[in-house]
Amino acid sequence: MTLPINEALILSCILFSIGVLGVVVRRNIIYVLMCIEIMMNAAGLAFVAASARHGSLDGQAFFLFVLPVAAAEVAIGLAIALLIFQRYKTLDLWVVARTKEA
Amino acid sequence: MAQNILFYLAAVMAVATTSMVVITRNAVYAVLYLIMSLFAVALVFLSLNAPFLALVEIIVYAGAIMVLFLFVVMMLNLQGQRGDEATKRPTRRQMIVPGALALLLLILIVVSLSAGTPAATNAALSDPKLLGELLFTKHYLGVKLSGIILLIGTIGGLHIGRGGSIPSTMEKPIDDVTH
Amino acid sequence: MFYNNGLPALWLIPALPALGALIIFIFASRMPARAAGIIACSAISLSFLWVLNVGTTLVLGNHHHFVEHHWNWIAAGPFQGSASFYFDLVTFAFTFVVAGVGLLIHLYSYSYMKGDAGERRYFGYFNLFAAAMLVLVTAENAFFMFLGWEGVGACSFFLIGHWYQKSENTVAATKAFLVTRLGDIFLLIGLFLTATLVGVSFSQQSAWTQVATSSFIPGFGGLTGPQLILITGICFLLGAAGKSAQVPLQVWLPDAMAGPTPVSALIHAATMVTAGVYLIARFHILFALSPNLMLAVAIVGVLTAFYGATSAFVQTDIKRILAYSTISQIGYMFLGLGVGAWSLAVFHFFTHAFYKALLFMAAGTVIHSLHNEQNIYNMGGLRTKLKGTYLAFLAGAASLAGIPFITAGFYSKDAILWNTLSTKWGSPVIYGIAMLTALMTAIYSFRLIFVVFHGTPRKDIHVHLPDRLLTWPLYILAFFAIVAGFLNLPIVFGVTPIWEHSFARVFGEWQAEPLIHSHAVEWMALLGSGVLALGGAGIAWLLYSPAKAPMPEPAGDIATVENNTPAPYKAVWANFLFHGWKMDGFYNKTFVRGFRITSGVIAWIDRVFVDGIFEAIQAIVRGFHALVIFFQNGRVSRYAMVMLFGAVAIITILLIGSQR
Amino acid sequence: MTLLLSLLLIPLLGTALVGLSGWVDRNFARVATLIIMIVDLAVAIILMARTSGGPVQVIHPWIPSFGVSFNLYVDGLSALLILLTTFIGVIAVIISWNEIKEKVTSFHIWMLLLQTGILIVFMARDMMLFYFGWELMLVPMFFLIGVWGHEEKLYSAIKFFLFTFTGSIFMLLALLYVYFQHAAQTGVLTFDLTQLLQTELSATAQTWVFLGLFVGFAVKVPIFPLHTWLPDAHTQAPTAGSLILAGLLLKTGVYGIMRITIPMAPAAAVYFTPWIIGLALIGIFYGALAAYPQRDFKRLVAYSSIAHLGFVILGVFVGNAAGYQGAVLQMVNHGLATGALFLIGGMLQQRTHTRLFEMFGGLWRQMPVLGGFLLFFCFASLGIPGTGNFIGELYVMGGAFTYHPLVGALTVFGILFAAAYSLRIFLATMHGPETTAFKNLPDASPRETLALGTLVAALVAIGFFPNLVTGPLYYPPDLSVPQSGRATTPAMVMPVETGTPSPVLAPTSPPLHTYLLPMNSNQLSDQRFDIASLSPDQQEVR
Repeated sequence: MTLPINEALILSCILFSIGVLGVVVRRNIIYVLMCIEIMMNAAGLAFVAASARHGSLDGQAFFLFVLPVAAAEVAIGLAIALLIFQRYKTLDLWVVARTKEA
Repeated sequence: MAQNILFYLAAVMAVATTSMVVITRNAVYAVLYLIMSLFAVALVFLSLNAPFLALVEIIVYAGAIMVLFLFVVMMLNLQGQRGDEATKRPTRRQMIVPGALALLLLILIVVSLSAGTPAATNAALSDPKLLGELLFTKHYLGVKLSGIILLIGTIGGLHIGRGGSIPSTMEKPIDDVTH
Repeated sequence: MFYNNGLPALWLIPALPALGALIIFIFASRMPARAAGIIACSAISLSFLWVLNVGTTLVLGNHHHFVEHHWNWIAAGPFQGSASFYFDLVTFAFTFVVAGVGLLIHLYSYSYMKGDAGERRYFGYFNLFAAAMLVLVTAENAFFMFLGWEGVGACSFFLIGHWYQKSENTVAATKAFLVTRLGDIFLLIGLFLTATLVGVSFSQQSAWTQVATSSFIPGFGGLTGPQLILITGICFLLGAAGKSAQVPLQVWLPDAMAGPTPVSALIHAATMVTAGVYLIARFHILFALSPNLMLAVAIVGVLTAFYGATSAFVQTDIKRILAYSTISQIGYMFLGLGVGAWSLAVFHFFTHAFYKALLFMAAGTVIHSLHNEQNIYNMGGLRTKLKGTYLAFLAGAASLAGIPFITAGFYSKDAILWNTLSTKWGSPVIYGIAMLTALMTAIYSFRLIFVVFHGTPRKDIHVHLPDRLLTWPLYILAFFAIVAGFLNLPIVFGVTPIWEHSFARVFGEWQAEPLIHSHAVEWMALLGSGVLALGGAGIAWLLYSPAKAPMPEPAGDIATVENNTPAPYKAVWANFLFHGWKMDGFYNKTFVRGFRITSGVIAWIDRVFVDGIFEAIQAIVRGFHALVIFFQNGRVSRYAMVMLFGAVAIITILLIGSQR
Repeated sequence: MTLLLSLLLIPLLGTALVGLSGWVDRNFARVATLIIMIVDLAVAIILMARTSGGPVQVIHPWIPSFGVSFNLYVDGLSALLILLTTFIGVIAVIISWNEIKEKVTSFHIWMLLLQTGILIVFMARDMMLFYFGWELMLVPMFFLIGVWGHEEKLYSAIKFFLFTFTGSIFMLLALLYVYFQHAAQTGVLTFDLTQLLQTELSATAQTWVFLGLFVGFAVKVPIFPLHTWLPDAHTQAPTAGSLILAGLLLKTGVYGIMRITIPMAPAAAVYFTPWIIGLALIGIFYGALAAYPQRDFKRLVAYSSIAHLGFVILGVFVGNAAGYQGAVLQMVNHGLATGALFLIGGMLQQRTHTRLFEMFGGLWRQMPVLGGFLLFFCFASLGIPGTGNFIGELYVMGGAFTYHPLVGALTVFGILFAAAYSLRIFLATMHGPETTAFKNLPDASPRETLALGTLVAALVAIGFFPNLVTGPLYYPPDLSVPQSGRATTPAMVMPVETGTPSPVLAPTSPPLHTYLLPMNSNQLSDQRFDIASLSPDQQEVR
């Protein structure tokens, strides 16, 4: 039975592109973080697809490495988001960028 | 054959939910859509003969990370009030350039993949014992490193989240050097 | 220690005043002002005694010269210069004057400068000057002489600018130093050229005679032999003209009167200004090698003499009259050199030193007793009040004018005039101008006598009687001004001229051989110049006798003010002569202003253009900075976009790369 | 051999001592630095005596893989410049005794580091070590100007740093090119100058190497178009800073040209000589003319040092014994005379807090001793005989005349303009009606008189005994290159002018560049003239 490897890779690209789109377009920091999660997830998918293609488990092992990176990244990202919210009372990145430090 | 149907189903679901994440105005909806997208990806893992990873994804990704997201969203009560600039849906105009770039990226990757060699058939079943063995022999270093990354994540989160005020973002840049 | 193998050490002559100067400078603050004067006078007197000692050993022992080598000072490839001394008859004449007259002037200034604020500084530099001048005249080679040459220039700068509070003195001192320095530069170029031609050592004359006798003279650096000699000669002439205030470079001497009178007496009458004569006398072989060089020297000499006489004729400041007369008399010396009468030029220097120093010091006494009044038209009738000074002044002026048979001036000037007429290098035209100048010299010297001493005092200034130190040196010099002439009585008197005979050994076959031998013509010339002198005195009596001494009416228009000295005459020609043929103004307008403008422009160019290039580079870099900063505006999404763009670009490149 | 290392280690380790003593009490730092400097001076004097016997060399491997070795080589020229460095170092510390009030310890630490840097430059035989020393010099001087300078200190410090740094990049480029060329030809990776000099360089390669090195050093010298950093750096530097900047840093540029640029690319040097002589002449007149109208004391002196350095470069490139000795003499004299002028400028600024001439005037009555010193140094800087400058200029002029009479004549005219600005320095400050701005300024203190007195003594000593400086030099300088070394240099071997002058040397008007002829090293040693020739021996003119 042929696994839908190619299709999986294409799917991961699509998800990755949507993630990128989200990061670039959205102005709320939470959305940006989420989109980064999407990209991470797409990358993981690609890993698994690759391992399926080459028949070795390395790819899947790598997916397991992707997870902690994503987890750590979110942890810190959200912490920063909290602080930004605390300091600027808004999560809108454009507003934050414009208020130059006195 | 069954995998393919499952795969296509999951794929459509994944794409739909992720795009909804990007589009929705309400933060909570976005998180939920993201969770559904993770489920879809888990299904894809199943279709790729990696049941262990599918479960891991659901437990770790959906379970832990998304819960954290949900927690933060709830805390900051981003209910997507009307008129709040932060959650406003990006306008059409803003979408054009990034959209084009994302599309271009997609096409490029697809083009490069299609030139690839035909798929191998004998997909190895992702057996947790084999995987565990592999992890602690060949990728032992990787495991250690991800352990460290997690440690960094926790410390970082703690330190920053401690509420200590971030020093003003940037010290006044050295004034203009010339007279 | 002062005698090596029987001969007296030469280094002692300049060393004594140098030591005096050193002591004065080092212990200046810890010694009373008068002590400086005493140290200075004792140093110069010891030096004078030592000069006499060395001179007598030289003359009595019938040596040609002494050479004393000390250490190897300059060894710049072909240019050698060792610190060594040379003493022959010419040096004896010059050292005798420098040390002898110098001693008298030191004594004179001991009382003249009493109570002056910078007295220690004055005597220090006075001794240093004497040391430098003695080094100049006793150096064995030209580079060591150059040490004295520039030292003398520096000391004249210090001493002219002695009363430095007034800025005119500073301007005068700077002008003196820079103009003489310009002369020094030509001298240095000349030295480098001769160094490659015949070497610059005075004791090793072998190379000189070898070049002189050989038919072919080696060229150097693209110049043929005769061309090289001509250029070197011109350089030496300009160098000498700079230091001895001859026509092209004489503008500094009249302004140098800003210094104290003893300074003018020693430096600007007796010693420093005659350094040019010494230089040409030393390099006489070089000059004798090309006839048109000799002509050049003669022309410069006679022209300067004429220039000096005409300007002195109209001056109103007593010291400026003497300054212009010094220029004129040195012109005569150059004329003597130009016609090949080397020893007579030195003789004229010898006599001139006495009566010119006498005139300056007498003028100093007059000024001192009239409380620093220098305008002769404010004086008058001093004959009765300052009798002694009057008599000394009269002797000096008579000698300057050349009153026949009794004054030294007559013999030395007449000898030069006779040689101008009779030798192969001389020419009747030059002789004519020289005689005319002699007449004018007589006129202005006696004008000085009548206006200052005769008649009734124009202003009732209380005459403060000078003390003995201000008058005794005058009498000694007056004696010499009369007696010195007998050293060189003309042959027609039936007696051998001692000076010319003894100097024949030094200048040897390079003396000018006379063309006219008949004694009758010589007598005619002798009497002619005597008549001219007496005639001049008569004319002066007619013009300036006490009854008719006309007060120069102040000039109406201020137009003829030359570097802030208004011309006192109505007549335009008088003002023209008063300002020294307006050469000083001309130099100011062209060279001085030109220098200032160019330096201003260059400083501006440096600040704007040369620096501007690097400021421009800086501006470009800052431009890039502004460009880059545009992307750094803090909006995170903008960064993401740029990253995306980068990623896409890289992937496309990789793809295209892999396709090919 | 420990002599060389100790020369370097004393100031280097000294910084620790200074740091410590400074921590205890500010003034201890000053005293400690002074002691260190004096000890270093003593070592330099011993070294000077030692090198009269022949060059002293120490080699320790440093980075063997790249062929970089801690290779110190001191011959006559280096020993002389080292002596000058340590001598000026002592004076610099004495002078800044009460001028530097704040951050005293770090000031003295920077001074010691600067000394080490300069000493390394003068001793380094290994090009990488040379480059290390070259950059080490920059940092302390940057801080000396930047922190303790006057009004526009930051601008000048950065300008100084950038100028020299970009210059050193060209230098590094050229050095590396030769390094790799050498490695390609001989397969040996080394930065040792002696071996690098043996690389075969084609004509174009030599041209580029020469230009690279020359530009690198020309910025430092400074030569005409690249000089604009000098006036700013000098005016804004503290007295000790501008003393060392004028006294030593400019000399490292000339030393670099003498020791590295010309031996490395002799044919290119021959080709570019007319251009460089032109630049030098422009520098002389340009420096003098630009100096005259300046309104700032130290800025005027800074421009004047451009003119003096023009003489030095002229001496170096004129290509004969006289020019070379004149260049070295002028380097030493310029260090002493212009250094002293900067000292006096600093003293005046310390007393009156200004450097502008229009504020001064008639100060001689208030400060007779200082006035006397200023008078001496102004006359020294215009080259009055009896001071070393005259001898230096005379040698350079002699060399220029042998090169070509026209060039010689132009050089001689240069000193006329020198007289103009030198007199202006003295007259504007000391002569003229006394200014009402300052009343009874304190005259030179014993400390200042000591410093200036030693400089006067040194200048007069060189003025009357130039053999002190030209003694240890031998000519042509260290060209230990085998005869066949260069393909393109003229093969004629000319009788090299030795130190012993014959009474009258019929001018052989030697061809332009005996200087650049490769002489094998054994021929070098016999034509040296040692210091002993100083004693006045009557008979034969040595």
